[in-house]
Order: sequence, then structure tokens, then C-alpha cells
Amino acid sequence: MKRKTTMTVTDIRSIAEGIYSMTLQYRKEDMPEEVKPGQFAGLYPNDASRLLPRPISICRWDAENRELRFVFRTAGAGTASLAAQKTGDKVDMLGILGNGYDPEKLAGKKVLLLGGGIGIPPMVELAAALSKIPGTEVTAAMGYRNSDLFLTEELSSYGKLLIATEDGSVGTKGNVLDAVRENAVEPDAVCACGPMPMLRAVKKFAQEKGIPAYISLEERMACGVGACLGCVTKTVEVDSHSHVRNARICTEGPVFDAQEVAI
Amino acid sequence: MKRKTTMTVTDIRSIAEGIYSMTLQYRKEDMPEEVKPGQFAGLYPNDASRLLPRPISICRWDAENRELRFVFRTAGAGTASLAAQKTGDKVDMLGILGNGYDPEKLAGKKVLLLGGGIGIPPMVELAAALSKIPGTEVTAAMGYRNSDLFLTEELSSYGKLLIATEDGSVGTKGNVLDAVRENAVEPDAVCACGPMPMLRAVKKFAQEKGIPAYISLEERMACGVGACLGCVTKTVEVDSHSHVRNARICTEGPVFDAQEVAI
Amino acid sequence: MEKSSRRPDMSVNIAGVELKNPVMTASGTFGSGMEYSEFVNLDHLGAVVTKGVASVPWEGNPTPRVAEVYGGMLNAIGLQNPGIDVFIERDLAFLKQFDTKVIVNVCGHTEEEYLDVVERLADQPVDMLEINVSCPNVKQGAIQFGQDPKCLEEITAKIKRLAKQPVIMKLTPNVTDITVMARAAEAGGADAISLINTITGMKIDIEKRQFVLANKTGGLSGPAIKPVAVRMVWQAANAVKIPVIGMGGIASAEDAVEFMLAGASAVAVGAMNFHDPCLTQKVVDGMEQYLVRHNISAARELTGAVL
Amino acid sequence: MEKSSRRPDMSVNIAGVELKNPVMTASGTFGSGMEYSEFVNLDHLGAVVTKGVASVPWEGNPTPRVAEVYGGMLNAIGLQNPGIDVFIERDLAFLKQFDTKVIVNVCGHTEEEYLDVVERLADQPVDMLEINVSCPNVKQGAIQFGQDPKCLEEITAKIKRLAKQPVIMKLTPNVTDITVMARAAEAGGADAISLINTITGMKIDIEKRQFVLANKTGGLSGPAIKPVAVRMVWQAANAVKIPVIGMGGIASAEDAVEFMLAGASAVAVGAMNFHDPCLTQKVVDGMEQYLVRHNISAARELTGAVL
Ligand SMILES: Cc1cc2nc3c(=O)[nH]c(=O)nc-3n(C[C@H](O)[C@H](O)[C@H](O)COP(=O)(O)OP(=O)(O)OC[C@H]3O[C@@H](n4cnc5c(N)ncnc54)[C@H](O)[C@@H]3O)c2cc1C
Ligand SMILES: Cc1cc2nc3c(=O)[nH]c(=O)nc-3n(C[C@H](O)[C@H](O)[C@H](O)COP(=O)(O)OP(=O)(O)OC[C@H]3O[C@@H](n4cnc5c(N)ncnc54)[C@H](O)[C@@H]3O)c2cc1C
Ligand SMILES: Cc1cc2nc3c(=O)[nH]c(=O)nc-3n(C[C@H](O)[C@H](O)[C@H](O)COP(=O)(O)O)c2cc1C
Ligand SMILES: Cc1cc2nc3c(=O)[nH]c(=O)nc-3n(C[C@H](O)[C@H](O)[C@H](O)COP(=O)(O)O)c2cc1C
Ligand code: FES
Ligand code: FES
Repeated sequence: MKRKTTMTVTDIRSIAEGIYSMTLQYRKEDMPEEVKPGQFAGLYPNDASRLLPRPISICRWDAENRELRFVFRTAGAGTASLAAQKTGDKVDMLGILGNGYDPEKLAGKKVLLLGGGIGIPPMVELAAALSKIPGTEVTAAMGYRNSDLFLTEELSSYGKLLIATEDGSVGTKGNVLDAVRENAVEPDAVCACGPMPMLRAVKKFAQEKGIPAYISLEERMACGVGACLGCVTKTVEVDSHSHVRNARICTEGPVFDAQEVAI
Repeated sequence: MKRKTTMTVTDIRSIAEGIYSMTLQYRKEDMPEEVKPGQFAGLYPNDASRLLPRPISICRWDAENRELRFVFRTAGAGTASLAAQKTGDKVDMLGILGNGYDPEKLAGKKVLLLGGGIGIPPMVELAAALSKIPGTEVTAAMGYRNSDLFLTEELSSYGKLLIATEDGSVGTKGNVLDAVRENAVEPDAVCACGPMPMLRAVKKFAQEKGIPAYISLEERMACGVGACLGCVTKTVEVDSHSHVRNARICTEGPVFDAQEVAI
Repeated sequence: MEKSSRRPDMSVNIAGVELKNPVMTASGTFGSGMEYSEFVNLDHLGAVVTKGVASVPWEGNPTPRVAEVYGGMLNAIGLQNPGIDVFIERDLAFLKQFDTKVIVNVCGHTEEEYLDVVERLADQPVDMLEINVSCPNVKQGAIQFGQDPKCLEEITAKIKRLAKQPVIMKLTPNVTDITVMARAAEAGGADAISLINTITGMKIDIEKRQFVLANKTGGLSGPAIKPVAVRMVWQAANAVKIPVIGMGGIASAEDAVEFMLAGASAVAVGAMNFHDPCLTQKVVDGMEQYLVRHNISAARELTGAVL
Repeated sequence: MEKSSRRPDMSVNIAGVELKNPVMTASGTFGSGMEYSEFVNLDHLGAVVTKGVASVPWEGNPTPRVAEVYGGMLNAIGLQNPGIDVFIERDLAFLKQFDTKVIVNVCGHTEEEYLDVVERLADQPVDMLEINVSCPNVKQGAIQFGQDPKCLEEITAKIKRLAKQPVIMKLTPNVTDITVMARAAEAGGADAISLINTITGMKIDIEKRQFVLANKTGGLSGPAIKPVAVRMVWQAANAVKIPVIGMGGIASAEDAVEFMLAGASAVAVGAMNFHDPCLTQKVVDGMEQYLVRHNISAARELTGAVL
């Protein structure tokens, strides 16, 4: 069930230039039944003049401690206000939102996880989930701007980790697909999150290889729950909810089969 | 000189039901040259959606410690936000504003200070100033709703203190003028701050006695510095600044000779 | 003051339709109720007003369709909707399960399209129709009906001739004189009017030097517009005899009461649903508490009761 | 990207008047500059626009005249002013000391009153006139000039015939189509237009059940109205060839840049002076920094430069 809940900050710190890791704890009574990799939450800035929740992917779910971890970049005033919170502060959150990845569908496969920049965080929970499914092999290729890496420790604990940097200071010089080619990775399926040019390249890559690609899309959102129709992506076929070639990213997504969206 | 400065909360506490005392400290470089009793400051709520400063009278000025004390009632969201500040927090302040009382004019006189409700705080600084002028005799009559008194200790240290309560639980039952009559106070001058009906009665009282009355007026303010013309009071004669029968309370006031305003 | 021990009567009557309380949802901010039924019990609302529906599916505008601004948001959804057939089959069927009134918001590019939808709804379980002649985000049609009093009167009259349910005309605030438009709707036979729709606005990203919305302009809603909305509701309510449904930036029960005092017979909660998905319920509860605190026996007594 | 080491050229030219930078004060929010000269050095501003002045002293409206609302304020000052004689003698004399342009905002109840003030200012040290045909807070006159294109064109033409300084017509946002009004001002011969004046709003105190303003309605200003103002500036700038001065909710240099990108040749800071009396200076400095950061050599290049 989706709810607006008040969470408590149990950890917050900068993990790279302009990148923050924030862990929020549920009150016992607010615990969600299930959290899937690729799902997200709407975090409300602590600012009376900014009213909309900020969609941020779940980086890690720790059911035992009732904690959600988020990793975000300070893109504007809303995320800056979130970054200014301190341990013990309260943050309002709308969650859990979106469909998420379906690890069951990927069981037993060689799965390639691709993350670019601020698309990296959701790959951590996905890698963790996949690594628990016997016979499933995870290779992650993550793209950074430069040597100011983050979440590499977490990712490498679930499988092989390739790194690409724009400036070539670590790993492959170039983007994540350059790293994939350089290392001749031959996956059965791809899961990706990152900027649109990367996702387009991933779609093409998967098409060429004839493998499925599940990509997580971004769009400006208002409600986050499917009511406002603000956050649509163009689809190849008529969408079963909207009855036009538009699907709501917050509800039918954010994760889509790459071949089904017209990006 | 008027300035917008960032002050530090050095003390904040509730001193009666819904009444808060807040002490703000200047940074060294922001110190004002002079602070007169009856002057006020504009305190900015810590809320990005409320933009105007709240006019609050100066209750006490401690130049040595660079501290201003304010006593205010939580009337709405702005003052509630101020009341929620904690020691060490920062509060933006526009000050020092208004003309204030002129203690020199009252030197050597038997001065009656009248305060009603949230008009009591400025009387503390005024009593302190007058008590320092040799030969000046201070009698204060303060009106409260009930036995939930505040600032009586401070006031009684500068002169005689009479109390009136609406419910008669302490002192005279009734208003401050009832207390004045009951105690047969015969002043040479009156200084008053409080609700409009009280100020009207004070004006009449002074007129009858043939003594000067200086009253502090309230009005909704925007700028606080005389620019917006939001805060005027009707005057008996044409005002020398406005050239109409309106004087700016924030600039020509808040303290006026009662016989000069048309209240 | 003695306080009545009986609970205040929250019901209001709009054009013969009895609502259990004056709190509705604003069209387009609540889907067809389905999405928010996870957050609020729709049985507790006066009415659910659905997202605008047209005679055929509409794709709406390209994205970005929404932008946050100080104290509110801009939207240029462009009235994406699945068309009346799917709407009847799926959305109305869903809403029928609840003990609340259903108000269907109708949009169109042309007169014919409006009339088509109105006709299709004639034998449906719908309590009222709200006609959106005021969307600022569709290029062709719509807005002109809402900005020209003659057009507005005419289309109102035509819809009234066909409609089997009471008709609410929804007015745009993007006009010089709202009272002229309110009177035009009344003259055309509208059973009620609702206002305000969004105020046209714009946001530019100064770093990218481009419009934030693909549509360039969008409709401003949220707390930022409340003073304008309250003013227009007050003006309109004083200009016509038909009931006025007030909206624009309602963020609390206090805001809802303010609209009622200004002259509204009912209110709608819009963009602030996105801030707090449980807001509608809180407005209902808070309004009841206000009535108790002020010893007012019925919500309808608030209407126009500013002194 | 290489950054130019020279400071950007901040000057702009409005109708032949060279301003050292595009930042002005909005009429009525800065007195005659005297009060804020304690906070900012007026020499650093592009222009000081004075509070509206009439041919004789005006008392203005009863109090309360101002109310705070979410993200802004309402005002119904009612154009209190000391009249043109005192204004010339005291306020203009004061402003003459500074190295900034002086724009006098003119108000009146009737055509004659406007023309009277314009004539009196003919031989005064005034750089431009701004004609307020858009005040929503005076009962008689004024607003009709600003809401009827024919009236607006006529009064503009009459003022132009008499005026010795370039004339800026200040437009009200309380109209259906701002481009019609912008074109009417241009047709009347205006040298520039400025917008937006305040949007009419209302606030009701629900505890006392009374209007917060004695005038009932008042003009809404502040950040809440910025998206509406940016939209109208963009529309107006695309409708006329004369320069547009943009205002409405400017709270930062970024906001000022947004107005310039939308099409403004200069901007004015209004109600937010009350929030931060040093804001005008900060807007000047911040705009220069923006230009440096974006490697833009002159402020005037921002005008209309949204892609
Ligand atoms: C499903 C989803 C998951 C996301 N996960 C992450 C994540 O894990 N880490 C992370 O750093 N970022 C993530 N983003 C992007 C993040 O939502 C934006 O960076 C953030 O909303 C910016 O808010 P702001 O107030 O700082 O910026 P501002 O630019 O001030 O925001 C203004 C408005 O635009 C919206 N907005 C701005 N940029 C974006 C964007 N890229 N996508 C969607 N809305 C935007 C904001 O939500 C807000 O409503 C995700 C976005 C989506 C849609
Ligand atoms: C010169 C002067 C000195 C004052 N000194 C004190 C004092 O020492 N202690 C104290 O408790 N109060 C004092 N007041 C009253 C105080 O300013 C208001 O109670 C306060 O502004 C309310 O703000 P709010 O946000 O809590 O209320 P809200 O009602 O939410 O405020 C909304 C707006 O109305 C204004 N406002 C509301 N009530 C008043 C009022 N009575 N007078 C002026 N503006 C008002 C606010 O400043 C704000 O702009 C003084 C007022 C003036 C003019
Ligand atoms: C995302 C969004 C979509 C909207 N869609 C419609 C619509 O389809 N039909 C309509 O009449 N009004 C629509 N509106 C206008 C609202 O119903 C309402 O009139 C307006 O937003 C003002 O109220 P608010 O400030 O409470 O949101 C929409 C508003 C928003 C924010
Ligand atoms: C208190 C106040 C007084 C104003 N007086 C005038 C005036 O005398 N003449 C005028 O043309 N505009 C007047 N205005 C309108 C402003 O100049 C400006 O157009 C408007 O407030 C929008 O800008 P802002 O949102 O930055 O305040 C006044 C505004 C305020 C807030
Ligand atoms: S954000 Fe409202 S539908 Fe997706
Ligand atoms: S508050 Fe602006 S003149 Fe007094």
C-alpha cells in the first residue's frame, strides 16, 4: 500500500562530490509489505514553498532495521534541502512507488546491470536481489564522470563490477557500453538506469543482441501515484491504462521493457 | 542605521500561556548605535512561504551582551514559527525600527506606564530607562487576562507596580485605568501600549487630566521602514511627511502623542 | 458560549444534488478516484470530480508536462484521456462502488465533441456534469468558450438542452471580469459554476535557457493562487444566484472555510492532493471541527457568511 | 569554455535612456528611494521608480491596507501620495543627488489628473514617466484605462502629446489577453511598457469572519505571482516592438534573468524589497555573476534569449 509517512533520518553523509547517501527509518506501524528493486519514493523537501515530492530510487532496503537507503545528487533546491537534514530529523515520504524490476524474470540468467551517474543507486538493490537467486550471474558496469566513484564497494560485493569514466581516470574511458564491449560481456538480459542517451544506446544494444532490456525512465512528476498524468513516456503500442501511446512512468514504470517504449 | 541582520537565539522560553520570551544576540559588527524604549524590530519567521517581518517591540536592550529581548504572543503561524526556535538558532531581524518613547521629555516627572496584554513588554525597557533619570518617578499599571502574569518581576524592580486582571484574580478587577483610579494615581504624564479600546480610554484620561499621553500604536506592516505606506494611522493635523492626515506608524510612530492621532 | 453537542450538518445541496459534505476533488488532480482510493475512503467525500473526458482518446501534450514553482505547480497535461467509452466502462464502473457523488468533467475541441460526451453520459450513473471550457493547455478550442461571454452562454445553453444531469460550468480565471463570465453561464442555464481553473503561467530554466514545459505555458495551481481564487469566488457568488463551487490552492480545512465564507457552496481540493494524498479527508474533518468550534450547526451556513 | 576576463556590460537602453544596469525598483515598493537608501546605494541601481504621484495629495484607503499571504502579500494602499508639488520639491530633489535614472510613476482618477502631473513634470529632472493605468485599489477611475484597449490607446496618445520624457505604460494583469493591451499601448505611442502590476486578490480571516483588508480586495504581489508575470512578459514582448520592463515576484538575480530571457529589457524588484531591503543590490550583483558564468558579454543579450 502507498502511504505518506514520516521517516527518521538514521544516517546522512556525502559519498562523493554533490552526492548524498541518506538512510530513512520507518516507524514500526508504517512498514511496507514489500520493496522491489527499481521502485522509488517521493521525498518531501523541508521547505514550505516547495510542495511536490522528489522521486528518488531506492538504493537499498533493510527490512530488519526498517531502513531505506537513498543516494541522490543535489540537483536543485529540493535535493539541497534534503541533503541539509541531520541524523534524527524527520523527512516526509510518499512510498513505495512504481513497479520496479522483476528479479524472478531474470532468475538463472547472466544479467548485466548498467548504471550511469545518478542511475547507479537502484542497481545496488537490484544486484543484491539477483545475487540471492541461485544460478543468476550479475555483472555490473557503472559509468562515472571521473574518479570520484560511489557505491562501488556495495556493487562489487554482488558480482563482477566494471567501471567506465568519462575522463578515463578509472576503468574504461568512455561510457558503460564501452566498458561492456571492452570486457566482451555477453549477457542474457540487461537492466539499466541512467541518462536518456545511455538508455537509447542500451535499447539498441539489446535489440542487436536479441536480449531483453529493462530500463528505468525519468520524467517530471507531480503526484507520483498515477493520478495527474504528468509523467508519461511515449509507448510503441497503445497503453492499456491510458488507451493512448503514453504510459505513466510513476505507475506503469519507472521500469519498462526497452522495446516497448518509444524513446 | 537600519539593517537586516542575522541574530543568534541565546534564550527562549515560555513565560505564560502562549507568551514567549526570546533573547537575540547581535554579531559584534552589527551592533546598533542606539536602542530606545518603544522601538521595535521586524522578526522573520523561519518559513520560506512567509516573507514579511513580524513587528515586535523591544522588551529589553542589553548593550553589554549585545542582546535584545522580545516578549511575544503566538498570534499566528509567524510567531508560532519564532516560538519554535531553539537556543543557538539563527533569526533574521530588521531593526531597529520606529521612533520610540523619549525618556528625556519625561525627566523629573511622575510617569504612569500603562500596558495591556501584549502591550506590556515595551514598558519594561521604558521603565528601566526612566528609572535611571534622577527625580523621575515610575508607576506601572499592567493589565492581564487572569493570574497568568508575566514580566511583573522586571517591572516591579523599577517602581511601583499595580496589576489589573479581567477576572479579578490578581489586583484590581477590570482594566488598567480601573487600577489607576482605585489607587488614586495622579501622574504628570502617561505612556501606554495595548489594545485600541485601552488606548482610546488612555487618550481620554490624559485629556481630562490635562497631561500628555504617549501611546504606541499597532497596524499591519509590510516594509517596516516607511516605504510602503501600509501602516498608517489617522492624524488630527496634516502629517508633515505624507501631507495628508495619515502618519506611518513604523516611522513617525509607533509612539504618538495621543492628542495628535485620530483614534 | 454553549456548544451544541450534536454533530454539525455537513451536507450541502448543489442544484438539487445532496452531497454529504462540501468537499470535492478538483478535476485532473484525482484521476478517477482509483489512485487515491488507496489513501482516502472515497465514501467520505462529498463528490469525486473526474479528470476531463472527451469523446475519443486524447494523447495530450509532450513532456515535460509539469513543473514545480514557488507555492504551486504548472501543468500542461493537455487533457490526455482514454475517451468516453473506456471511461464509462472502467472509471464509472469503479466509482459506482462508492457512496459518493460522481461529477464527470467534460472536455472537447469543438461544440460537437462536448455534446457527444454529454449525450453519452445521459443514461450513466453520474450525478452532475462539469464542463471544462477553460483549459489553457489545449491549442485548439476550449479556452475561447471560456473567455468570450457569448460563446460561453451559447455552449451552456446547448449542453443544457441535451444534459440529463445538472450542469456545472467551470470558469477560467484568465479573464478581465469574472462576473461577466459567471452571468453568461447563468444566462445559458447553468445549474452551478465552478472556479477557478488554473492561471496561465510560465517557467524558464535559466541554466539551459529553455522553457521548462514542452508546451511553454502551463496552468498555475496551488497555494500561490488562493487569494486570486477567493476574490473571484466572492465576485462570482455576488453576481449570480446559482451555486458556486470554489477551488484554487486549498491546502487545509481553513482554506476551504475561507472559500465557503467568500460565497462557495462547496469546494474542491486540487494540486495539494499531490502534496498530501490524504488532504481531502483532512479538509472534511477540519471543516467539521471548525463548525463545532464556532457553534455553527450546518456547513451550508458558511456560504457567503463573511461579515 | 573560455571565460571572458572583462566584466560584462550591464547597461541597457530603454527608449533612448541608458541605464547602467537593468535593475529598477517597482513603484510603490521603494517609496521615493529615501527609506531604502539606508540599505542600498542608489547609485548602483539602473533606475529608481517612485511611488505613484497624483496632481493633489491623496489620502489612500483605510487600514488594514496590507495582508500577508502564502508567498506574497496583498496591498490596498489606495495610492496615498503627497501630491506633485511636495513630490517635486522634496522627493525629486532627494533623488537628484544620485547617479541613477529617475522614473516617476504617475496616477490619477481622470484623464485631466494624469495630464496635469505629466505637464508638471515636463521641466523636472526626470528620465522617464511610468503611467499607472492599472491600480486595482482605487474605486473610481484608473483601472478602466488599463482594462479597455481603446481607453488605453487614447490616454497613451494624449499623454505622449504632452510628455517631455519617454513614456512607459504600466499594464495590469487582470485582463483576458495581455497582448491586446500591450499592442494598444504601442499603438498609442508608448515608448515602453511595464508589467505586471498586482493581480487582484482577497483574504478572509475565518476566525473573525471578516475581510482582512479594509478595502476587501487588494493587489497580490510577491513570488506567488512570478509564473503569471513571466508568461505575460513573454506574451507581451512577442506582441510589440517597444521594450518591456518585467516585474512580478522577483526575489533573486535568477528570477530577474528569467524575466530577461522571457523578453524583458529591464526588470523591477517589488514586494521582495520588504523581505530583504538589500535585494536590489543583490539582483544587480547576481545578474553580473550569471553573465560571467555563462560567458555572455552584455546584459542586453539576455532579452528574449530563451531558446
Ligand atoms: C523514478 C525516478 C527516480 C529517481 N531516482 C533518483 C535517484 O536515485 N537519485 C537522484 O539523485 N535522482 C533521482 N531522480 C532524479 C530526481 O528526482 C531529481 O534530481 C530531483 O527531483 C531534483 O529535485 P530538486 O528539487 O533538487 O531540483 P529542482 O530542479 O529544483 O526541482 C524542481 C522540480 O523538478 C523535478 N525534477 C527536477 N529534475 C528532475 C529529474 N531529473 N527527474 C524527475 N524530476 C525532476 C523535481 O522533482 C521538482 O518537482 C529520479 C527521478 C525519477 C523520476
Ligand atoms: C509596532 C508593533 C509592535 C508590536 N509588538 C509586539 C510585541 O512586543 N509582542 C507581541 O506579541 N506582539 C507585538 N505586536 C503584534 C505582532 O506584530 C503580531 O502579533 C504578529 O505580527 C503576528 O504575526 P503572526 O504571523 O503570528 O500572525 P498572523 O496573523 O499569521 O500574521 C499575518 C500577518 O499579519 C500581521 N499581523 C497580525 N497581527 C498583527 C498585529 N496585531 N499587529 C501588526 N501586524 C499584525 C503579521 O505581521 C503578518 O504580516 C506588535 C505590532 C506592532 C505593529
Ligand atoms: C495536473 C492538473 C490537471 C488538471 N486537469 C484538469 C481537467 O482535466 N479539467 C479541469 O476542468 N480542470 C483541470 N485542472 C484544474 C483543477 O481542477 C483546478 O481547477 C485548479 O488546479 C485549481 O485548483 P488547485 O490550485 O487546488 O489545484 C487540472 C489541474 C492540475 C494541477
Ligand atoms: C505596497 C505596494 C504598493 C504599490 N504601489 C504601486 C504604485 O503606486 N504604482 C504602481 O504602478 N504600482 C504599484 N505597485 C505594484 C508594483 O510596482 C508591482 O507592479 C507589483 O507589486 C508586482 O511586483 P512584485 O511582485 O515584485 O511586488 C505596488 C505594489 C505594492 C506591493
Ligand atoms: S506523476 Fe502523476 S501520473 Fe505520474
Ligand atoms: S510598514 Fe511600510 S510604511 Fe510602515
